[in-house]
Amino acid sequence: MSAVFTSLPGTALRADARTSGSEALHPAAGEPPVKAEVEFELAPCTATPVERALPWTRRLLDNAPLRRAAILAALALVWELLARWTDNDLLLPTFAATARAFAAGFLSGELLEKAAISLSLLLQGYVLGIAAAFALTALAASTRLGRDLLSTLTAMFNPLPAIALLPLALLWFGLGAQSLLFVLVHAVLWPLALATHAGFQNVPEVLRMAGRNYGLTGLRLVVHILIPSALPAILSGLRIAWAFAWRTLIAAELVFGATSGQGGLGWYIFQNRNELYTDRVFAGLACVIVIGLAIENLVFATLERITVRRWGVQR
Amino acid sequence: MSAVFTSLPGTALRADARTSGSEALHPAAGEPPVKAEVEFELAPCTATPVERALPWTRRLLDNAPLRRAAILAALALVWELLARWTDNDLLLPTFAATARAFAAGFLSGELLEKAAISLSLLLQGYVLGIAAAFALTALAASTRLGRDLLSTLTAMFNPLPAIALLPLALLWFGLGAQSLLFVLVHAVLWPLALATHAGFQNVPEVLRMAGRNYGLTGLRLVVHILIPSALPAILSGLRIAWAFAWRTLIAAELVFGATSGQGGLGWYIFQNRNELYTDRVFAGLACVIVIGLAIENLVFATLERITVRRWGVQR
Amino acid sequence: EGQIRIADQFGIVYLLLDVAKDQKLMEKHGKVQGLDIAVTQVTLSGGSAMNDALLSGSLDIAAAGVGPMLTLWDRTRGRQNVRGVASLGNFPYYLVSTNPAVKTIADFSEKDRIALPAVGVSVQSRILQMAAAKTWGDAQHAKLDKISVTLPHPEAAAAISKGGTEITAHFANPPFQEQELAANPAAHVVLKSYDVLGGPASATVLYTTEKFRSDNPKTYRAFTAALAEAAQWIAANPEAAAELFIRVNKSKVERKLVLDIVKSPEVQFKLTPQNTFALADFMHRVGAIKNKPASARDYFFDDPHNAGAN
Amino acid sequence: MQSHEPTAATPAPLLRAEGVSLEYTAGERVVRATHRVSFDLHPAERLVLLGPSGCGKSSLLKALGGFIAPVEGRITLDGRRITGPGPQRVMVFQEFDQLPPWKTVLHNVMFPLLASGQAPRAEAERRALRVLEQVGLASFAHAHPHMLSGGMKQRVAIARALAMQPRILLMDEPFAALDALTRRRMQQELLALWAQVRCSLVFVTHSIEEALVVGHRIVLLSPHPGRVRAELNAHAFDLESVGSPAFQAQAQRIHHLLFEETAQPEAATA
Amino acid sequence: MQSHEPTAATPAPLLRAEGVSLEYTAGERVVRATHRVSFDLHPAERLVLLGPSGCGKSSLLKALGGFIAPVEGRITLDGRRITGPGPQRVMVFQEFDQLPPWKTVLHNVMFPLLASGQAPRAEAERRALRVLEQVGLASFAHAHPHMLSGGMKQRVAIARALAMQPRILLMDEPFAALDALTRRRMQQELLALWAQVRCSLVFVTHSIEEALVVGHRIVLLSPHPGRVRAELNAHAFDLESVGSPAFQAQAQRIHHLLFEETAQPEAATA
Ligand SMILES: Nc1ncnc2c1ncn2[C@@H]1O[C@H](COP(=O)(O)OP(=O)(O)OP(=O)(O)O)[C@@H](O)[C@H]1O
Ligand SMILES: Nc1ncnc2c1ncn2[C@@H]1O[C@H](COP(=O)(O)OP(=O)(O)OP(=O)(O)O)[C@@H](O)[C@H]1O
Ligand SMILES: [Mg+2]
Ligand SMILES: [Mg+2]
Repeated sequence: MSAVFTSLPGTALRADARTSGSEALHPAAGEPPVKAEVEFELAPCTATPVERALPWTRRLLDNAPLRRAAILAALALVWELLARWTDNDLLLPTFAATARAFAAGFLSGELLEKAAISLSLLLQGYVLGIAAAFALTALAASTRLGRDLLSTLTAMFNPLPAIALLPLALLWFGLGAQSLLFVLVHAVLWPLALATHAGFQNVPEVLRMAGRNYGLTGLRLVVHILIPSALPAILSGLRIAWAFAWRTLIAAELVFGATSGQGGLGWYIFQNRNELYTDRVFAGLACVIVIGLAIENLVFATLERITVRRWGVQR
Repeated sequence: MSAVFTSLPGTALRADARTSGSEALHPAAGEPPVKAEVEFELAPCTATPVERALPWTRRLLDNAPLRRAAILAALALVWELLARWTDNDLLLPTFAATARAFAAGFLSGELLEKAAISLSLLLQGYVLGIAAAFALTALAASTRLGRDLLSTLTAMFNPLPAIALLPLALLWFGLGAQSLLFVLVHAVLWPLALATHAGFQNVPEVLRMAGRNYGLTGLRLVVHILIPSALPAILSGLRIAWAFAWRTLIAAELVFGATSGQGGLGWYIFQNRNELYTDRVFAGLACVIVIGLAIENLVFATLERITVRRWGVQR
Repeated sequence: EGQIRIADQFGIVYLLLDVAKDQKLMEKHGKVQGLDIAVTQVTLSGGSAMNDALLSGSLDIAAAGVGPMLTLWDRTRGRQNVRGVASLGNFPYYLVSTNPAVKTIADFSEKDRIALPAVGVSVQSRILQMAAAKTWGDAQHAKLDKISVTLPHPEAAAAISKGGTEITAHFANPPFQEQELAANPAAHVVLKSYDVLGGPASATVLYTTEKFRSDNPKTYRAFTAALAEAAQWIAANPEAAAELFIRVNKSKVERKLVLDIVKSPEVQFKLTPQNTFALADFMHRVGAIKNKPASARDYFFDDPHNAGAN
Repeated sequence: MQSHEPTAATPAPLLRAEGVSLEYTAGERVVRATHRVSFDLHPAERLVLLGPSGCGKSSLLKALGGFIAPVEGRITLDGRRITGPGPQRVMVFQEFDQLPPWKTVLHNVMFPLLASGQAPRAEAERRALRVLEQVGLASFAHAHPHMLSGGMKQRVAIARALAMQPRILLMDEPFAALDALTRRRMQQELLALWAQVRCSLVFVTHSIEEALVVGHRIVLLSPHPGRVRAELNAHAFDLESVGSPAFQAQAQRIHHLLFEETAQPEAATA
Repeated sequence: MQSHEPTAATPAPLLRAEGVSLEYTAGERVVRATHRVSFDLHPAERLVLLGPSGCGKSSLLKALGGFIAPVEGRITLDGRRITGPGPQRVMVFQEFDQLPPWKTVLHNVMFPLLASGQAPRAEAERRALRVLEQVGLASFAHAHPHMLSGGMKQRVAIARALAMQPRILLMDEPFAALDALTRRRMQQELLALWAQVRCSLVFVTHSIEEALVVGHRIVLLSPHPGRVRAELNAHAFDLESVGSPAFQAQAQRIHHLLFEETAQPEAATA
């Protein structure tokens, strides 16, 4: 604030230090025109938003579900053409054949049942994995030992394939759902912990300070400041973890097998693959895809809309 | 700036709108003490940083490699005890036995050779996957269709296990390294694209505007503004992708197998597992872990130190 | 005692177990011994998962190829002492090729690709090595490994049936080999496992730890008795057995294919292991197992039905 | 309506805002930032946007920069509608985080010169070092932005814009975070630069005095939503005339215009 | 050294900075922000830190807040060394991004009250709405921070701090982004609040006038690295005395103290 300049003699003195600048200040030839001064009496403003009529093409393009449907249709078409062109229905069935097998599996209830088994396992593993990831990252956020632990453990265990855990899982949990859960947690924990940790580290220092200022420490700081602020990173971690939980589940159901016909989608795929019903294999995979799309659009996109997008954190 | 208050009569008038505030301004009893005014003549400052002698315990704890080594030692100890306690060396060999097998494999050159084969494949797949991920996210960053494409494709393909791609890989790439690369790209592409996209969306709007202001658009904006700014998220994506590339490679070598004894670490593990040389299996896994730790500490941590940490983006 | 957890894998080779389980034969024979047996059946996807489960104590009876059983016997000797319980029957494995130039294994060229499950380790791979050893001598037993590729049966079967890939041969198992031969007119048999092993041979065997057998003698007896009854029943009722397989496994394979296999003269459902020693001897010769078995009775338990094991 | 000596033939304006309304849509809420704002910017003119907090000054500047599009009215540059940002209209933003944190101070200043292809590397570095000297940050040339104080960051942003020597310079409260002394030095530097390159300048400030010193002409905006309350001349004033009677009179006039406007709500809260 | 009428028995200070040096380590570089700064803050005293850009005002305030630890000297509160931040010392930061973007304006203001357990939800909401009214943002109570202008964000941060009614209020250039009018209103509100709760205040500003109006006592800092140049009294001045001869004299004195200090580098750049 240059308040004091007004009446300080020193100020005027200092100002001619830059005479070149001062000279140019006096309007002269070649200067911008000197216009009349105007004042407007302003009526109280009734600022109604302007109606904007968009052309229908634009409105069509603005419709996100429509655009996505178009993408899906295009993919289906490519698939169909590719399958027809390779003409090897044991390796790559057509889209139409897969759709038929999907419909049949759906109507007979078999696919639904298998999907339900897989989903229920998956959700359990996912939730457990999330809990473990948050425990680990919360620790890493508050102590240096936790940070070292996180970075060392993830670097060590994240690259390990599930089969590496098989002996341990069998020793501790035996055959069955618990071992599968163990493997699922392994799939969810590390990527989510990595993403969350990166998100935490990226929280603006001043937000962190504001939180600490109000007496938040440890877990409360994590819950009230770090998690909301790192939500975009966490969301991407959750998406990745979700996908990997699926991948792992499908693969692990083959290894751990099924107890008395209780197999899920992975088992369905495995069995049909062994019987060379490739269309059903693809129907099983399509089921995974459909669930993936549903979760993405119903859960993750919604979550994103009501949180980060609304907060203006993410565009 | 309240410069003009100084001489404006209106100002003084407005000020007594809050008489309660004004009254309290005059020092009175119970007021803070009125102290003497002081001025200091300041000698030119030769601000040498203060020497801070830290106690040796503190210095020891400040040594990151040491702390990590301690964690690793603790883990090894837990392993050894666990293995001795279960006493089932076909399922869980002791740390010592594994170390012996590792040393033997290392000295005979077998492990090194296998690791080299795996690493070379892995790196190729990783680089290809990164390129694909950046292409996809760059597209997503600049066009809405790209954004839809990214979110739809990742939601669809990310959950698919590698075996789902086996038939396609066989048809398109045949047996051998190319199919493995295809699967590796699948493992790297989606998580990296997701993480990078989340990072891009999180770039402060004003940085984006600054970039556009200087005429950066499309790819140049991505390279000069979005990528550096989203680097923490990208780094976490790279870490996750790296780990998943390993997992996938190991698993895929089992499924796709090896042509004419050219198998890598996955094959080494698979074969020894089939032959119940469990100590060698764990030596193979240990090799994965060692490579993981080396990459984490040599590549990723260094990358982090010379970029985001130095920039003060991440603590 | 009173509880048994059995693993099987996927396929018609495990028909004996399916029958025993479906007709509650184990429970029935348990009653005879005065025992209520609780049977748990788990389906796993491969030999090594099977071994891990058995060793971890999550499983009582495992079922896999002769090869994995021999390996496990070798490694656990003097410790858990895993040995064979019984055979699940004799099944032939065919090496099928679509390359008309290949009549015997000696005709394979550099351009051919033989698909196998687990090159160098699986039963099919061992048999191929034995055949190679017979053709070119023991030192050359791994000669064909160079053109072998590891590929799961379904994909290999798809490749042979429809062509379009580099794979020109597949050492399969039932029912894939039958499907391939039916689907592709160019597909023909190059080698049969029986020719290499010296006659009809046990393909898949059941095995367990010594501890289980000695701790649960009654359950063990009930189990083998149930298997024996199941074998008789299948021999007597092949049609019903085929139906049962389709029902129990919720299989969608054509009934005719199943029936053809069950009825095939090359397939026998019996408990007594047959022609396993040749393989064991070969594996010892090439160093895959360290202990040299004197006869098949070394790696099968001393049970009445194993008396004639060879 | 008051009016002073109108000039006869004014040359074509460089930049024209005609009835510009700006709106933000956030979920269901539509916030109108400015309402039908019109003004002209002539070549080499220094225009100041002055108004209370939240009246839409930053929004208007962003619209001139081409970052947001008006929902009503139009903004033209040389008669052509503005469709996006460009290096000829360089902007200094109000936010502290406008400096890419991964570049040192020096590279931050060089960056736009290189990115817009305006200067080769050596020349860019020379120019960057010179402007950094001008804003008093030469010794921090190799520091990263997170090592700077708020005011220092803003000075780097100013240096970056000055180094570009654009046709139109858009500055959003560039000196708000600076102390009296630094601020005056920056004003001097700005005016000196203007005297050299004679670019057009749109300058947002909330200081009446600064508006009079920096501007040729002042566009006075009403409180939220921003509308043009008055257009006043300030070409007669410079740093030397601060405190002169004419200066004081004009300052007072602006003050009254702002006061009048807000007397109602003020009374309500007081 | 000048000194005015010294007082005899001063009560024990609430907050004491004794020879505080602050440093930042960035890689190999060590930047010294302040050098052996000492001052006292008494209960109900309003202390102003005044100094040029980059002299370490923000750093000093953060040290008082307990966010950074001095490398030399010590800071004590009630005689006890400060080990970390606490809700009794509430800080208004200089940065615009100090508001959690996931909370509405209202919840932003309520948050510290709830987090520190100072008020139940209903009471917190009541208090929050009242201070929002005071800073003129009642109508934006349900907006998210990204929908606010820079000045509005700072006002929310101020409201948040005022609602807390802490023992010590630490404010870092809180009014820098505000226009003349809003700024004066905020000054009034601050002084009114002070009169009610009589908390201690440490106020960073770069405006000499504001320092005189707001402060009882002014700690004048030298340019980088910050050292105490002088401690001056301002308890005699308030909003009404702006422009009085005594006020002008003190302002001029401060101006000279700052000038003198920087005459050398200034001449070099000009
Ligand atoms: N991203 C946004 N989303 C919604 N509303 C916004 C956004 N940015 C600004 N606004 C609204 O637009 C109006 C004008 O904001 P703007 O930032 O242009 O004000 P300003 O004049 O620059 O104020 P200040 O002097 O405080 O910086 C404000 O009422 C604000 O609430
Ligand atoms: N995070 C940091 N890392 C390194 N140096 C820093 C950091 N923050 C501030 N500094 C340095 O410390 C000194 C004082 O900074 P500080 O922010 O305290 O200044 P200030 O008085 O608040 O300035 P302003 O009025 O511009 O906000 C500056 O020289 C700055 O370069
Ligand atoms: Mg603004
Ligand atoms: Mg500061």
